Amino acid sequence: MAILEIRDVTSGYGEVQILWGTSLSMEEGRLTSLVGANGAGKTTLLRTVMGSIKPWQGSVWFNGQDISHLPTHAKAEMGVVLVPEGRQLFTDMSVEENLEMGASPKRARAHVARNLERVYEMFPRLKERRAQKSGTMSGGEQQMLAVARGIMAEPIVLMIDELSLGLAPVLVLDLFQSLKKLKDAGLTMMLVEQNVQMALAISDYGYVLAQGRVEIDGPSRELAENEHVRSAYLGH
Amino acid sequence: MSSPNDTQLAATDTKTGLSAVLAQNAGSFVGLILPVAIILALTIWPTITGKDITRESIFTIMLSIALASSLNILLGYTGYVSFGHVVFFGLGGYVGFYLMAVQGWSLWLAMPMGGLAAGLLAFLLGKAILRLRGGYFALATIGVNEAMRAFINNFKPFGGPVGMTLNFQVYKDYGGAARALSLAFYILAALTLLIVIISYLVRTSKFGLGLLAIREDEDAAEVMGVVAPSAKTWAYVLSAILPGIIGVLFFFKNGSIEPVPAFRLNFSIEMIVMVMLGGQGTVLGPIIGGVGYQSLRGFLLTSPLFKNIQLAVAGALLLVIVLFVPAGLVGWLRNRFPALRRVLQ
Amino acid sequence: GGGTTAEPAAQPAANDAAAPAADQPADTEAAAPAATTETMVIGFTASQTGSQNVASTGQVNGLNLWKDTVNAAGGIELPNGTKVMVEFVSYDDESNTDRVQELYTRLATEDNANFLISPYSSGLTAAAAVIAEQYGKVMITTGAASDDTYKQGLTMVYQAYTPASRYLTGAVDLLEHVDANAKNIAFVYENSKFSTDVVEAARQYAEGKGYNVVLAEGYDPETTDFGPFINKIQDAKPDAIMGGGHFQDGSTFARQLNEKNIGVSFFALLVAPPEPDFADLGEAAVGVVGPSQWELQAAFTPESATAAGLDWYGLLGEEFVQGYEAKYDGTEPSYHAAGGYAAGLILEKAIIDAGSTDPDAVRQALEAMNLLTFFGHIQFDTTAEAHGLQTGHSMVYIQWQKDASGNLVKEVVWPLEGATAETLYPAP
Amino acid sequence: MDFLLTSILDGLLLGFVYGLAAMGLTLIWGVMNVINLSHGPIISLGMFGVYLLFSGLGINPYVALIFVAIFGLLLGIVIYFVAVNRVINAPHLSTLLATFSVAMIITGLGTAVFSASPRNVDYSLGSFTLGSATIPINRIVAAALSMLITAGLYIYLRRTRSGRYIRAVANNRNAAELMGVPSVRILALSFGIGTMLATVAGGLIATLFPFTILAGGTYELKSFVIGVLGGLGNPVGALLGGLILGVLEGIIPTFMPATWVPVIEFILFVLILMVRPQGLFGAKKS
Amino acid sequence: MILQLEGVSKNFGGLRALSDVTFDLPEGQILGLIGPNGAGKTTLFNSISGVYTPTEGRVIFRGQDVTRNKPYEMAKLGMARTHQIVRPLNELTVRENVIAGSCFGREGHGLKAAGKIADEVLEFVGLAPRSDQLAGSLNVGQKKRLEMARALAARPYLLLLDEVLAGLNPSEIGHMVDIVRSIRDQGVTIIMIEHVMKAVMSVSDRLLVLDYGSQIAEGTPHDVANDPKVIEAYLGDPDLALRLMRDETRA
Ligand SMILES: Nc1ncnc2c1ncn2[C@@H]1O[C@H](COP(=O)(O)OP(=O)(O)OP(=O)(O)O)[C@@H](O)[C@H]1O
Ligand SMILES: Nc1ncnc2c1ncn2[C@@H]1O[C@H](COP(=O)(O)OP(=O)(O)OP(=O)(O)O)[C@@H](O)[C@H]1O
Ligand SMILES: [Mg+2]
Ligand SMILES: [Mg+2]
Repeated sequence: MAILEIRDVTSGYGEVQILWGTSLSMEEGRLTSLVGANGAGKTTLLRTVMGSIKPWQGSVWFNGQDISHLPTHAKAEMGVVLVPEGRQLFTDMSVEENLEMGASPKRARAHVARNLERVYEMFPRLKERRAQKSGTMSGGEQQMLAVARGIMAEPIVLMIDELSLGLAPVLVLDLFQSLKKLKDAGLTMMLVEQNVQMALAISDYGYVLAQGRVEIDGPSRELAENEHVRSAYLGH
Repeated sequence: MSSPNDTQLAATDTKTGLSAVLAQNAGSFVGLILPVAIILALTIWPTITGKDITRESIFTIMLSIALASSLNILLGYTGYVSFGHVVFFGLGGYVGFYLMAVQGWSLWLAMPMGGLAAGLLAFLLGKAILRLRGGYFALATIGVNEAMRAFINNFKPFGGPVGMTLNFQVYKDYGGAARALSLAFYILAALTLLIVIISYLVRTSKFGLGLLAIREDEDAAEVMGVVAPSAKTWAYVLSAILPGIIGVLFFFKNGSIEPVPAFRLNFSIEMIVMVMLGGQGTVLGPIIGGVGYQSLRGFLLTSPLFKNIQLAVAGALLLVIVLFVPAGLVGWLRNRFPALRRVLQ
Repeated sequence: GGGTTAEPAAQPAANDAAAPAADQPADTEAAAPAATTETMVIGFTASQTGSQNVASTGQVNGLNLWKDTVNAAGGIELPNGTKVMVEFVSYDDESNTDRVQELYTRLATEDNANFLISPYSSGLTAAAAVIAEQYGKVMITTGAASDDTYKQGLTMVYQAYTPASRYLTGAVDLLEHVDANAKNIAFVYENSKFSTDVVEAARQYAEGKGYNVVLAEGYDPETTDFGPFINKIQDAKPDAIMGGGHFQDGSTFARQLNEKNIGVSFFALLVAPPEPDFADLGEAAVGVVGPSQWELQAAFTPESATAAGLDWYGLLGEEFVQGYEAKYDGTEPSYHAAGGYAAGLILEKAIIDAGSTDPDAVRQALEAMNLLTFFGHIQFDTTAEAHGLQTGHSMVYIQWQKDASGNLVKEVVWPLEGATAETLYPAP
Repeated sequence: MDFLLTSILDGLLLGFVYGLAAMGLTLIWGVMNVINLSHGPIISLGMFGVYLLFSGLGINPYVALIFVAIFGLLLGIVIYFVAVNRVINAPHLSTLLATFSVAMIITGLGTAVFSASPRNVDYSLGSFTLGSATIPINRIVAAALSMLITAGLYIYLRRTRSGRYIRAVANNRNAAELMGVPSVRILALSFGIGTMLATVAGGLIATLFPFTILAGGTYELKSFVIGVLGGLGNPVGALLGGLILGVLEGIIPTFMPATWVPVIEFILFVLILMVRPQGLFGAKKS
Repeated sequence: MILQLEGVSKNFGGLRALSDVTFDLPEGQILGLIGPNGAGKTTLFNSISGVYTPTEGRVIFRGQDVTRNKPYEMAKLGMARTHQIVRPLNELTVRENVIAGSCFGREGHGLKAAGKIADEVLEFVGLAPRSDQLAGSLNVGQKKRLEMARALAARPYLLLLDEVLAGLNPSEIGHMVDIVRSIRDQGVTIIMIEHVMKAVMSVSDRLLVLDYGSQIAEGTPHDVANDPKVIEAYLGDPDLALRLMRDETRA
């Protein structure tokens, strides 16, 4: 069953249209990846889903409910959580306070301690620096914090924009494995990832976005072998 | 202040155009046409109507334009909010007034000295408090203004709390009170024109680009090679000199000077309001803001319908403007009429 | 341009848009007399907003009462039978100088004011005076007490009040009178043009009489906490405290002095004590001395005028108080209110003496004026050095005391000729 | 020596009230990055609130404070929605203009209704004597209440969820929304609390000193200074800043004419800023 | 040698973010700077470019001791850098951003000349179509390119690139790598922080590896990539991991 569905969405900034009738759906318990060139509109799509920018047309459905016009915070409260591009940390607050902020939705409040443990295990560096002001962390550390903060929200659907951005290779591997575990625990996820090869390697289903439209979609394995995808996004 | 990401979503085109100016009309001064035209129109208007009251009303407006335009160099271009900008008006006024009233200097010599004093103060302050960022700088300028007022209050040569009064006979040297008042008006008009041109030149110069860079992100600007400490200091000095000169002119015309009116904090805030109202960081903004704000206040003060609650009505009108035209009138016009961008600098 | 006095009443009505028509009782219009009637316009700014609002309001109330009285009588009657009705145009100067000159220019040129009244404070008056001079408009000042203003070569400005230099000198005389052994005075006063002028003069006067000034401290106009000053006073152990500034700071000072209970025998304050509201202080008011421009108790009458060899003009003090209380819901007039009325009265008399509203004629009348009114003696300095300075009028000094039944009453204690009670000394 | 002690004591007691007066301003500034120019007029409204309840209805001033606090909270929320919400994300400083307009409205209407004549809440709890110093009990109560409110606010901001939300929204509104925080409500609440603090401070001041509708302006100015000394957005800092200011005002006059107080005070203030650009107790902002 | 570091250390409170970093950089080379997250790479850039003053040690740029220089002094001396967390001048246009880079950089051009340079550079990094857009309205990838353009417009001797490839997809990375190479070919020395291994390996003449603030390896890409310390601390075993993951997803 599709837990999150985007139907014919158009949107943009001011007068500039970026999305031209984009549709995609995410199956429950699966990992979907969204790839596409720089400026294709991936981030814009996620922002539209969250309501940071309003869809001009079309609708967003969650669990069979039209959530197109709910405010952002209400969506987060329902379990639709985004780890945004550019991290968007609370730079003046400590690492741990950031994580606590992640646990703002009511559904997450009961399990703060358990979840803290979980993310600290995933990213030991964060535990080491729990009292550091997040704005002074290194780029990669900030990325870890952003992902960890998303997990703290106990999402039903977790969308991560640029998962591996700025992370050291060894950490990317660890992270992919952690996400795998989350998926096994039943979390539905959407990854926006520049490392197309890896993204398609760990995901179940993939969408390729080009100029605000879905260009190709299909099971990840098929996409990985698709000639067009290989030449345009994998660099061979 | 706000993180760069916040502005990303709300970014609207309010302050572009420098490169447009550079590309399309380097060397020509299209953006200067409107500001200069407005100042000239205001200057000759009293002659056309032949009424002294027109001259006096425009004096108030012109004073505001000049002060707001000066402040804009710091506030609009450099992004530093000076709450205490009136300190330059007051100090310049005091120094000049002292020279005229006590030392018998002429207005012509006293004015540059007032400007010099203000510029010097700004230079010293620049070394000291321009290191502060955001709100802390704004607060420090309040501190400077209050310290200066309190100091003058205790400074006997300047008359302490009593201030100083200009002997009425002084006006005789300028052809009597009537001539002196109209002379003051034309001097002010010339000064206003000067500051508007300076403002334009700064806006379209390399120096100005450095200031804008500082406004947007001072650390990044320094990494790019903008020598922020000195650029800020000179912007501060530039924005202080004219208020210093005008202070002398204003109190010369006023006939007396006292600490409270010379260093009235609310006046500083009104300057900021005028800059914001017109559109900060533009040449035209402070002009429109000054004309708009002061005509509104002037109208309400003397309107039989509103004069008893003029302050509240002015506040309400201002609020409406702020809410619906937050980027200032020039920003709004630029967005509304993109074709006019080159003219609306 | 000068006053266009010969024009018919219709002329000022044309600029009625800017006049507070609502202030004018409707029946005065109806009572238009048969003889020639002119209307003259008097312009002024008042501090409807800003710090000077209270005193300024009293003054404007006094002026309005005068206007109503004149108009109810059909106008000022000139010797030639012409009646001159009075109309006011006023604006809010917000208690600051920015627009004073603009507004006075408007009054002088657009509103065609024949005469001007000053704003309330000395600073604003100095700025307005420049305009009055430029347009050759006579300006009567009330409130603007600083001597300095009149020493700047002005020719059109006439002061109704006793100038600042003579506000507190009488208090020094009073102190000498009640206690020959008192030697030490502390001056604690508001750091403003007016109060500083007053205290400077009083201080010189006191030192001339051999007093020691053990403390001289200014405080900021907005001061609400007098703790530091009271501590210093306590430390300096003076026999008398003199000073103050305006109503708010003065009454606060008195209250806190009482709370701190440091015991001084003589306490004289500017401006605040004569205000009827000062009684709200209760116990803290008892014993406080204050100079007043006008008190009902210090009655001036046609008889006292004759005795002093002066002309008498206008109504009696009681009549003023009655009129005022009737018009303003029983509010007791302060001396600012009386000052406002007096300003009108001075102008009225000068116009009658001049026989017209011609500014030059009125000026001449003012130069020659030597008059007793309910407000007191009015005479102006006519020398070039201090032209327009009030020389006739002088202060009376009041003290708050308790009557037999324990109620607070204001008694005049100085000068002795006008005194209604003995000075309470030492103050409790 | 006695003289000095008395002065310090006076200054300290006054400092508590200064601190409280500043707290609302620095909260709104530090947390929302809004320079609230209507702070002074709102303090005045607090004064008049207590005055009207006390003189008009005979309610004990300290009880009246409760009503004034509720009024302040609601007023703040109303001001937020009417004047601030629309421009909170608009360019730099638009909120300053908006609050300036609100200040004009309040002052204009206030002067029209109440005039600028001084009022006074005639309610004294008496005083007691300590050595040579006489201390009015009103001041002690005011100081105690100020401390209590500071502590409460500190705990609220640091230890409660909605306090954390306030700081988070201030720091990155967009991110807070993404975390499920209703940012508009939180901002309105912050503004309400800041305004509430201002009215309560006004109400307390009214039990100590006479005031006019313009009296808030003085406290607004002091609040600016205190905000810097204490670091913007930090309630404990504001209280300490207030105490420093109060003590300075108590002590300086013992050494020199009191008119020099502001000169020394503001020069010191600028010096402190030069040494510690983020204020005495402010954490460094990134 | 264009740049020499002698025992550079930087502490943040109790945290030693850099400890005793020493190396020489010959002119005309590309030095790759790699290491785990939080290893101190960006801190090293900050210490070189004058944003931070090193706690200990000396920085020598073109024979001149610049340890205590301010950032703008470094810019004038011919050093330019990009920021890992982008810092565009939001309310200026893209073109104005780049003009500023040129005006205040080493050559200190006037506005007119700077405009010309800006146009060239924008073309070069592929932002020309967005010249007149406000920098704040670019997306992160575009902002990265803007950072690059701004630094290039300064015509520096030494260019510090902090993760300019992050957020680009493989084919875009290929394009950017070409750009970096051609900059080097114009004689500009480059230090490049990067986590995209394939790219950094192929483009760097030498690699320097930091871990917990210390140099743990230095040498040719080939040597470094096969250094067990580096593999353990930084690279992991990519092939193994990939295979593992793929098998599990299919199961
Ligand atoms: N705040 C904004 N205002 C205006 N235009 C914007 C804004 N943010 C992004 N854009 C534009 O929208 C287009 C799509 O950007 P988006 O960020 O959605 O792409 P993306 O697929 O996420 O790219 P990337 O891989 O670089 O993250 C770009 O052309 C960009 O310039
Ligand atoms: N201003 C600061 N205050 C405190 N700690 C800091 C500060 N700046 C950096 N750090 C810490 O110093 C360490 C080195 O940071 P740096 O940014 O140099 O790492 P990096 O190697 O660039 O990492 P990444 O690859 O993640 O960008 C990090 O652990 C970081 O948290
Ligand atoms: Mg993106
Ligand atoms: Mg880094």
